[in-house]
Amino acid sequence: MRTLKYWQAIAEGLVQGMERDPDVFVMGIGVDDHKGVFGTTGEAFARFGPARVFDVPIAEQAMTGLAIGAAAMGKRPVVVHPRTDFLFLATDQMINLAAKWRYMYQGASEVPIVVRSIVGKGWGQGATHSQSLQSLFGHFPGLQVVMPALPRDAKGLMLAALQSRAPVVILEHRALYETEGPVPEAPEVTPIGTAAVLRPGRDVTVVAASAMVLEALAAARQLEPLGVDVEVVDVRSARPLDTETIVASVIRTGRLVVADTSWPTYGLAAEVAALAAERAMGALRAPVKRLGLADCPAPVSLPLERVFYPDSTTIAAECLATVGRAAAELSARPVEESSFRGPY
Amino acid sequence: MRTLKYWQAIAEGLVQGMERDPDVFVMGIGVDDHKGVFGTTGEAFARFGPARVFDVPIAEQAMTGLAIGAAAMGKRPVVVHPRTDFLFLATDQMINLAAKWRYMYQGASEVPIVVRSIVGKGWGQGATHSQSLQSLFGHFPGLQVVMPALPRDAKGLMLAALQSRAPVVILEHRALYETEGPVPEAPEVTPIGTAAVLRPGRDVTVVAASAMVLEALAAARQLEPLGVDVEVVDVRSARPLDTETIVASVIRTGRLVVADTSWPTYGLAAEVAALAAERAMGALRAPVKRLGLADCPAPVSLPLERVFYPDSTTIAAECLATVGRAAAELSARPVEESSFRGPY
Amino acid sequence: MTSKPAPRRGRKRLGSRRRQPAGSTSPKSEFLRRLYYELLRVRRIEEKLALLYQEQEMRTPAHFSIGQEAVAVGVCAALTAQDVIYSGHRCHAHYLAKGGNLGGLVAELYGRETGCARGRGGSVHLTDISVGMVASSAILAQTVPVAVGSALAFKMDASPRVAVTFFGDGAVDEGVFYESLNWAALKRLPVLFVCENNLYATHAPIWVRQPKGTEIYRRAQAFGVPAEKIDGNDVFAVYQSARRAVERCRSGQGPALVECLTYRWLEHVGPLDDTDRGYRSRRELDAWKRRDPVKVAARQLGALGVLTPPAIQEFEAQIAEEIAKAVAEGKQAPWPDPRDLLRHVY
Amino acid sequence: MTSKPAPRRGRKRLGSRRRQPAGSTSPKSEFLRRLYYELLRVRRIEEKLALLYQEQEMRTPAHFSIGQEAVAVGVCAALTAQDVIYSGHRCHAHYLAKGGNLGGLVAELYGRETGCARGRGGSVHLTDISVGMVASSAILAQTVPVAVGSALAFKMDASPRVAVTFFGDGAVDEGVFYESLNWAALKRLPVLFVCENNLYATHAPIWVRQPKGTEIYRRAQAFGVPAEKIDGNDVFAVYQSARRAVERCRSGQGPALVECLTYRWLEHVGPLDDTDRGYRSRRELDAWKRRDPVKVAARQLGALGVLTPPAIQEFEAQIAEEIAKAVAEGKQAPWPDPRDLLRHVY
Ligand SMILES: Cc1ncc(C[n+]2csc(CCOP(=O)(O)OP(=O)(O)O)c2C)c(N)n1
Ligand SMILES: Cc1ncc(C[n+]2csc(CCOP(=O)(O)OP(=O)(O)O)c2C)c(N)n1
Ligand SMILES: [Mg+2]
Ligand SMILES: [Mg+2]
Repeated sequence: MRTLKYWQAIAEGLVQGMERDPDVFVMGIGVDDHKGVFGTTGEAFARFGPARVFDVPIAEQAMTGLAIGAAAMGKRPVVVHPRTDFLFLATDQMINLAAKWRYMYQGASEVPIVVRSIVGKGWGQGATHSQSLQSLFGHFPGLQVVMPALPRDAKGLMLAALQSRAPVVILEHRALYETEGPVPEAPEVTPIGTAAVLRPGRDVTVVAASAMVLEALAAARQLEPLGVDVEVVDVRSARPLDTETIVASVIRTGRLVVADTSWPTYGLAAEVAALAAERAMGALRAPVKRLGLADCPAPVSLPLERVFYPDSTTIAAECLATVGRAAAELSARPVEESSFRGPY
Repeated sequence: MRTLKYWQAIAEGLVQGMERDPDVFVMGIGVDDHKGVFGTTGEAFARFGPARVFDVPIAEQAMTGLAIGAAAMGKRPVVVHPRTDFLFLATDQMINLAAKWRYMYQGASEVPIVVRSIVGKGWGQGATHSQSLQSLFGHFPGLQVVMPALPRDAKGLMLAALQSRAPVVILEHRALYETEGPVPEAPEVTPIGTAAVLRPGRDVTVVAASAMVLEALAAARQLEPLGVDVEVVDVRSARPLDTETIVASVIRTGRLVVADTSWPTYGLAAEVAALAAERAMGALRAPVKRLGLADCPAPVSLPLERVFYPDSTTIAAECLATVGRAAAELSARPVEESSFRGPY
Repeated sequence: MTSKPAPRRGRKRLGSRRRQPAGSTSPKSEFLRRLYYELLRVRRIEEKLALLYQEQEMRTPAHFSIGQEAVAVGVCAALTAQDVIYSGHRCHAHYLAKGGNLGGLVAELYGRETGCARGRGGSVHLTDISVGMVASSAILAQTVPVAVGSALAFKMDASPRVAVTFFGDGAVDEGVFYESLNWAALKRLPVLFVCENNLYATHAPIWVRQPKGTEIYRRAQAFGVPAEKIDGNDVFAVYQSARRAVERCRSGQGPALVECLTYRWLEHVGPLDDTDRGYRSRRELDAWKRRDPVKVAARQLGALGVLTPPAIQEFEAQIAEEIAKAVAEGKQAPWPDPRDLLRHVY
Repeated sequence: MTSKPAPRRGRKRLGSRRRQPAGSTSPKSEFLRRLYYELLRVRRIEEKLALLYQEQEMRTPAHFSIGQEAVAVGVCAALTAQDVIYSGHRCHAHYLAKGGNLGGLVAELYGRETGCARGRGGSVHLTDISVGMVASSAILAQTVPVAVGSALAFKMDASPRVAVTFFGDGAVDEGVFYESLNWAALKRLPVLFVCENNLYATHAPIWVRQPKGTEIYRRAQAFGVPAEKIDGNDVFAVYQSARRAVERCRSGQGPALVECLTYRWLEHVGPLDDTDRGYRSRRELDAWKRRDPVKVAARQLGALGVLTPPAIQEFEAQIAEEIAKAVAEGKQAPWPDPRDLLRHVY
């Protein structure tokens, strides 16, 4: 299969979704400019023009309301936010209206909007350009929340979102944009609400989301030579969460580490740990461990960013701990010098 | 000790806090009208007048920003929302600014605002007048979130909030407003971040929040004749959560039921269950159970409201299950006819 | 699958539910009588609902529009069944004036499965897609941008449909209102903003919330939205203004705003008088009652020779019958089945 | 305990960091020279930072103000050290013009412990409480209501202090801006809204976001906020307008807005030219460069006989020295200790 970068997969999914359904349109800051939201909307703009891909006033709340009102008339609006943090301005429309619409009006109409947003990380993104809101949106019945980690799911979940009856939040991760992977050319949907076991393993389950999936896979590789066999589960959807797949894996391995892109407290890591406590308790052979952001807002300075974000080594250390071994056995992974050039 | 109603305790805490600190002022919809936010601001208005208790334009986002800007200049604003659901409009200011302020500017200044809001329940409050946002606000470092259940803590936590250096969210519960309990006359603080074991018990721990605390106590009474001894822990603060008290209780009883006023998924119930999975796993003798709202927006119609909200009987049934007994042993608690008259 | 609202075409016109009693019979006078009929009908329904509300069997906070009906009726008379409307918490009159099913409203207030939102939405979440009443909601100003979005869809489809948003002077305090004005004007969208300025939000008079000397309609003008302020208690004035605005919208000239000055007779939420609570005076209410939109319309039409006392009596009888039936049915209607609690969540 | 900002009283006036070179010596001309000095200083600092930024050692998205400095300098010259300012993402110039510590800015960009936010905030979260630069933030329009809140505190304390909020034409799209105008006018608060209209938000020209024919300052007027639009590249015009507005504020007459027309020379974020990207033209930039605020000011003062080429040269030398020192120190400054990661969370 040919490979695509994550951003290319998003772009392709969007274009195929727009081909399929003439009611899809895209609006957001800079969707039609030369950068095209880091490359993800440029092709759609080139193909479908300003009637279906257009720039907007910077008014996140109204934009979301507009999307809802257009959706109620049969459109399928895709709203794009260059940073997930801006969504706080849209939470009333998303949670108090879109999420509840079908229920409050009991199916009289539906508002299948798609809200795309990008989670920032590193290079001094700082406290308000780096947040990932899966647990916030996941808490409310009526929304679907997806978090693609691999390029194929970036495309597949985009296509799924464009066909869902529910309002869907897509949380993309900026740190994944340049990662590559196989992506089918056909418009293959990744079903919303399904997790994926990306690597089977016997000893410990790592349930991970978004960018942490790649860290989990790296951790699994780090642990291979030490004889610890890690199963990596990519949640893919934060709501609905694929509880069957997660619980089955935990029951198989008897050990659970959860690695999320947000804070553990009241986070996705808490939800997954709670699932284990409810439904896999008898099988657990070690305490569950949650990993996520350090318990502070995101700092800017590099040495602080380095300790703020968990990585594969942190995950590997916790996996070792669940089998009663010491993190000291791990050789430190060299800090990778990224080719990234600012200002982001 | 004399007894007060919950709303009276709030009113008294507010007045004593305002006496103590001339920088405290109160703003919000209707804080100065004849209803005085269900009685909680009337006395403060009578005592301190319109200079310190005043009505506002209906603009939740700006109001929160104003509070922050006044706090940065040394004031202690108390912002009041008649329903917690309106806070979605203020999440950007609360989470992207107030919560992060001290950290982002590294202590150069602080913005100790107090955000009071009331959680609605029943009598057809419906989907957007009934939400409780503890897990949403609890997820973000930099905020404190309290949820008084008893009148004494309604006062004590109000006083604590007015002395905290952090921005504090107080989630009051409308269904508790007419409940009564002993309240000290002195301005005694309930320390933020401390849970309370309201009833010691041997067999099962019920960790409950806000209105569910009263249901948990009722469940404990229902189970007494059946020989099941329930320990009831009132979380009181959702952030910081008193993990020591919670974990110690779970380790003591070996069983855990969590009862929250919001949805279990990504909720406070998840966080508490996760704590048990991380720190009390070895002691657990039964799967953890989470209780909260049914997984849909709040309906209006009475027969639906009745099944939407868990109550003491639901809690009691789950407690029985943790000790391997059947809910059938419970005699149904009669539906209490409330003396409440609409429209709320 | 999205349900595209496909409003019933050719639904009966305003007031045509029954044959009209005689009087002048030109199409114009027929139309004027229908306006009056509709106005009277909304008034009588709300009065009845307010009465029944006191039995404490409608467990849903209800905001009555008594005194303000001319806005809903006048504006909706300027719309076709294909046009859509949105409203806020005070939405019964808008729902009814757009042709929303009465039985569906009554049953909704009683929390029944036959309610327009099947007892899930309550008084503040009315919908009747078949007549273009898309949604009302309980969060202030929330449906304002939503109406703009529907207008965006109409414009994208080159459809002649128009979207209307009804909101109060309190919603004007919210920032999203201005975001919406800006957007509508920028994209020249066929949306009509109808501000029902009843001088109060809850118990706060407008001067506690908006600077003295400023005008809501002038704010709209600053965004390039043509706007005027009119007597909201004169159903014919409302109709005329709305008609001009809707024509503008339909002909692709973009949005408009109509600020309708009016007054709420009952308490903010609930069925009672509240002039003894201190925030407004009996005097003020009485002055406004002298400008009762129903009586004003009757006087105007009487003077034109278009409406006679017997005609009014016949209207009253028809309306009373319709209401009695809807109430009887609503009270008897089945409750939602608790097993359906989770229906219509994704 | 809250830290009440207690701005250093009697801090040195603008440009007085060094003895000024001769020329006309009246207080007025002295003041005018100081304005020029400040303008030149902000320009040279930003130029140097933009150059250094290309070394990829400042890991923080930075929005340079080159071309727009006259707004910051002109407004801050009308303020006292007790007055406070707030800004958004494009905040270096505001921080500097208000007297913010240069070393603190440079070190912040380098992510060092000696930065004004100790490396936790970065380019978009500047603060120097000692001079009344309270906060800048990266969310559009976020600090607009915050400034209004500080003004509310001043009014409650009957203090003569004034709060200023700097924001762009893009922030004007956000609803909270109007909520803030409404509030400020309603309560007659001593707050000055300064809109730096540089005709673009990111890559979107203003006409893509705001209806043609509308004016930002007129929107403010519709809320009862006195407002005017001025040449934002003329530091003296800005100063005059700001001074009048600040006097209004200080004398209890309420808020004002100044819309300053100006232009950004560099890309939206980052240190480079971007006229080859298609969203704006080299021609347009060149036209604006002919109205370079620094050169305009030099010409004006030269014509008045207040500023001589040798004086400018001496200014340049002083500034270069100050910058060199700050940069050297910033690059050498200690990094935050990772063990302090959780400091200053509650
Ligand atoms: C966002 C939000 N804030 C506050 C409220 C509480 N609230 C309900 S109705 C109302 C007053 C509305 O006033 P107005 O818009 O003038 O409508 P009216 O009731 O006068 O018809 C308020 C403040 C709300 N529903 N939503
Ligand atoms: C709420 C929010 N939405 C979007 C953004 C992304 N963003 C950052 S700067 C900018 C443009 C700002 O334009 P303007 O206010 O005119 O300031 P300028 O950059 O021109 O100085 C945008 C859209 C943001 N930071 N915050
Ligand atoms: Mg009103
Ligand atoms: Mg700009």
